Amino acid sequence: MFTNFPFFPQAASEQAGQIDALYFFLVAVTAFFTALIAIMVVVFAVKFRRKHDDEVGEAIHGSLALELLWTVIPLGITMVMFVWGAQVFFHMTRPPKGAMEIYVVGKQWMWKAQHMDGAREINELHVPIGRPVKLIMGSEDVIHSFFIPEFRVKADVIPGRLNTLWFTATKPGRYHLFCTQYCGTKHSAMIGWVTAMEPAEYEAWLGGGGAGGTMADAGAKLFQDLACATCHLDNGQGRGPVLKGAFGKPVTLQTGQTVTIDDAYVRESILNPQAKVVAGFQPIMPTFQGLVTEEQLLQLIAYVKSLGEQQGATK
Amino acid sequence: MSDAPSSYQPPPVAIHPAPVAEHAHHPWLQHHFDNMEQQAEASTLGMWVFLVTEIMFFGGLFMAYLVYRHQSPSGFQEASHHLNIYWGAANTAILIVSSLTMALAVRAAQTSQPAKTQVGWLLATMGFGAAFLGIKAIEYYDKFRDHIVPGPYFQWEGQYPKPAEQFYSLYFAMTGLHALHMVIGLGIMTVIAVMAWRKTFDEEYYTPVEVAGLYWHFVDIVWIFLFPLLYLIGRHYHAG
Amino acid sequence: MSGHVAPKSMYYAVFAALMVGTALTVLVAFYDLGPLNNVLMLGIAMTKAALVVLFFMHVRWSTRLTWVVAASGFVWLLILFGLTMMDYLTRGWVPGTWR
Amino acid sequence: MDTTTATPTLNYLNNGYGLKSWLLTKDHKRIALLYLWSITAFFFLGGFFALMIRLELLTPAADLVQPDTYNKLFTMHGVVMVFFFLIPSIPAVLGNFLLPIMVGAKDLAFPRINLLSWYIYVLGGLFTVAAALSGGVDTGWTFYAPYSTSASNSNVILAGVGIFITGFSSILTGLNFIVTVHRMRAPGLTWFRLPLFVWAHYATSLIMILGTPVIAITVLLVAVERGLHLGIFDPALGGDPILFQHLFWFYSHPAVYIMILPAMGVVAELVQAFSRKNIFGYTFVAFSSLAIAIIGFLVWGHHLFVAGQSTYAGLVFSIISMFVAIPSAVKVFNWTATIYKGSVSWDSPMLYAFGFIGLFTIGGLTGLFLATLGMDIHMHDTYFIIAHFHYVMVGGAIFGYLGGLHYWWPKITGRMYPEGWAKFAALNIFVGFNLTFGPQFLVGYLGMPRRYAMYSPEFQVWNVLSTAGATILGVGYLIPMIYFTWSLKNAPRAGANPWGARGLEWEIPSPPPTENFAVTPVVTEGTHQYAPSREVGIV
Repeated sequence: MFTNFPFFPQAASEQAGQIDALYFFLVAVTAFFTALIAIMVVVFAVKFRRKHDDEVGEAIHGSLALELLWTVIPLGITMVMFVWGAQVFFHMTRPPKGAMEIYVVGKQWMWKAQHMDGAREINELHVPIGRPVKLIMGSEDVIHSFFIPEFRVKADVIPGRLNTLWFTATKPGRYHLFCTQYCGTKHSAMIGWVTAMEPAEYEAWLGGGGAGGTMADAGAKLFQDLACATCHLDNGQGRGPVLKGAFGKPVTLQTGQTVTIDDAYVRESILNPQAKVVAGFQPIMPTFQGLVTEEQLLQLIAYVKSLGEQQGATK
Repeated sequence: MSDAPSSYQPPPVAIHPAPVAEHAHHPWLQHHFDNMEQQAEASTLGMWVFLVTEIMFFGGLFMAYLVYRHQSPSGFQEASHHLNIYWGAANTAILIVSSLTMALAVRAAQTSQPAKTQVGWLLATMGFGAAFLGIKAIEYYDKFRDHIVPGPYFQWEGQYPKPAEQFYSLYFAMTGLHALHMVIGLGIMTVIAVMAWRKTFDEEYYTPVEVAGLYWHFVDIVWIFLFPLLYLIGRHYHAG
Repeated sequence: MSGHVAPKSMYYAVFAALMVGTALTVLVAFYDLGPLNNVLMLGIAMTKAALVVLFFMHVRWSTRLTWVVAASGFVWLLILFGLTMMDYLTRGWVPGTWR
Repeated sequence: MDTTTATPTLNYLNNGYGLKSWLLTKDHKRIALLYLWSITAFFFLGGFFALMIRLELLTPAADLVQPDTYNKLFTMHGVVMVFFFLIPSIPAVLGNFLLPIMVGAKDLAFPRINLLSWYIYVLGGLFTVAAALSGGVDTGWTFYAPYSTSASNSNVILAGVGIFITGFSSILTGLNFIVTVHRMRAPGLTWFRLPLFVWAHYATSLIMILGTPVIAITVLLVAVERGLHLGIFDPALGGDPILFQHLFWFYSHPAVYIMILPAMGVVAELVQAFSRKNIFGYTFVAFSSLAIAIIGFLVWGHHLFVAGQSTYAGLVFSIISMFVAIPSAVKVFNWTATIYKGSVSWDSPMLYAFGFIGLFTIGGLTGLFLATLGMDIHMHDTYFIIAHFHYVMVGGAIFGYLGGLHYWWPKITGRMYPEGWAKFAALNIFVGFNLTFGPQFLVGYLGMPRRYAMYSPEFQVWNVLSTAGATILGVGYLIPMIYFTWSLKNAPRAGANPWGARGLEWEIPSPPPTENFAVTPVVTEGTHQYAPSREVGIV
């Protein structure tokens, strides 16, 4: 029955090594201090055990030197933990430029993934090894959390906003995908598999998927169907800002602030158009809250993003 | 097992004087206090500590207000426009007057003035408190009439229906909690007024009036912040 | 027992100050002073609260312990506001991270 | 067994009989016993839920109970254990009984409010039990929005109101303690002569009064949002679920210090009494309690590292979380140093203290894993965190509670208890506890998420070990229950000071008279000074 006694998850991503190194350091510190305290307690308790009933202990009131010692040493060690942990955290929360993007939607109780070229999967995620992959994630209902133990990555998937997570898989194989934020009855069934493949295999797999065009194509169709195109004209004469070439660039708002047009900004502008209106335009765009699903939102974002890239290429 | 695990008996850490005959106590001194001063100090400190918990209790709502005001400033501005500044200002003034009469009620007890004077100030305080609640009721009625009570029947004509609904969620939560405190305050004042009528309070013993006063002033302070936050911020955009 | 008995005139003076503050804060609301509006409104509210606490609630004549207790409420409120807003106000400070 | 048959003197137990004399009592000692009975009932209720959880997790499939039932089991386990056992346990039972005696007072400052707090606790408990009986709650004890506000179709409102109500019981207890310590200390009892138990309870009370109101308003908002569809936390209504997490953890992180600080106070008493030696570094231990209480309010954001909090806020919360480890480390080292050159007895309360020191060290250090930013990404919401907080909450808080209950049992009841059985139970609980929660560290790092009714087969071996441990632990809890009950009538009577300990509570009869002290004592010394003082040190 119990053929395996696993102590340690596989390390199948570039990040896993960093996390494991930090883990071993923390385990070493824990083991050292636990052993130190346990040995002291046992040795003192045995050596100074009560010999006769009237015996009392010595009156020792303390030592400032010792107090400073066991204040400063733990402080130093915890600061090492903090700095090291912060370094790893920075590395893990900032996706490298040019990472391959995949959109993920969590809903009770499944994971839906959509690749840029249009391939869709449910409770499965195929990724190439050796290449940074950035997941842009949204939720349709409650908070979920996307966790791949073998990659040591995790991020909450929160309704009403987009979160990102990135990794570079290093070893081909099939790995667990878990939801770790409690999300209702079938929380423990909101699981799946991540398949890491050689890049060539991945390309072949993509070729086999993706009927119905790329994500941007789907977004372009929505863009027409929802009549976005009547205001967002390419010639600058429309009632809405020109979207061509806009993505990824800073823009000045009515309030005088400057924001960069990214996934989160596009999403917010579709659902809550009045929140950040571009300078020189009227706040007349209607909200699309409730009219588009989280998945369609992501397709629209992918389309707007593709418009930005078009322009960038011709520059 | 032995009768007791240890026969060793260390010396005591305190001197335990033998009981002596009871001498006369103030009738309102509780048995576990040494004297009236200790009792009064304990009661006022207790009320202050309680007021700290009240600050944190309202604090959760103020926190929510702060976050959502930060997230949709224009929406909150638009929503606040529906509130009537004059009702709000009148209520602020009424509460300040009630705080004054409360302070004078405490002073009347402190200086052993006749029960009639004490009760008079207390009744005045209660009257102004009731007036505040009356105006609040009129304001609430207006909201019901205009369908700006959050929920399925909420209607908003302006640009920002969502933030407006949120504003009114917070408006009702904050002013509702405040009004509940006023109602409780009126209950406390009734008890205090009856005690005062029975000539309970004089310069020797006036802790209950003082403690009730602390509570009343605190409720006043909450309104001092609620008024500008809900009614005033951002009004000039439309008031001109 | 004996607490501090303040003269009636003081209570009336504090009351007058509170009323003036209320009038002022309403008045200010009708003029566009930019960010100064909010500063003034909160400043007036805090001044009024301080007057009530110090005089009506007798903290002016109370023990240091009462001062500490009264202050602790506001300090903890600031902890709650400060650290929570620290999150909201710094979203997206580190490029490429969550907003 | 009963050696003394002389008529007992008048004490708080025989001063009035009948239900009314208990239900309307204003005596802090009787109220402590009312709390003892009610929290024991809730402890075994929560324990039953725990046992069901462990039995279900024996196999990877959801075969004993359906996932839906499982979700309700862990929610009720968390709610009952946190709000109805751990938070009131030591303060409301041992603190209520001992704090007035330790400061030389006849009662707490507000006896009626003290009784009221028990009734409020019971009322909140009834709401929660009603929620459980009428179908249960399935949100997890954390009540995260928007699941709690819109998605769940269980009795969230009922349970939320129960927690809201119980919060006030905790606030009133804290208020009473603070005023009592400030205003009711006996003459000569300066702050630096106070027992460390009192310091710990004072620090705990600060958290109770400053934090509890925030959770009260937060769960109330959840209930209101559910009932009236106000848009406070649900993004579909324009709310912000992260705000819920900020408000929730503003209380609920400090709340773990409500649970552990009193246990630290108990352990300080145990270590001194059973080493017959004053604490090493009194001022450091005393102030470390305050430091934990205050710094504890600045660290809540470490629960939000993967929740979309800003990176900058993550950094700040991480470094402050590191700081809270320092006063905890100071305490552990000082307790250990106290045993050095003591006269150490191995009586059962001391066994719990030994266990506490070791297990709290593990629990505290594994907390640092979770405060370390990069590490938490992998650990968050896995079984590692379950193991961590059970090491602190069971290995810490419950060990402290049981140690304290044994130590003061003779004072509370006037009877001893069978020491052999007590030693056996302590060992049993220690072994069962480590077997239950030790494997969870490993399965957590392997990646098993928390709150899973079904799990991958490769995690099974650790779960089987854990369930085996839980069975041993469950038996371990029953043994003291049995011999304590037995001792009430059958065990030998205890003298005023059966342990030979120094402290005000050991200078009055066991059980104490209703008013504790006939005349207010005049304190001349700090606690637990056994040998004549001499200055020693490495300095």
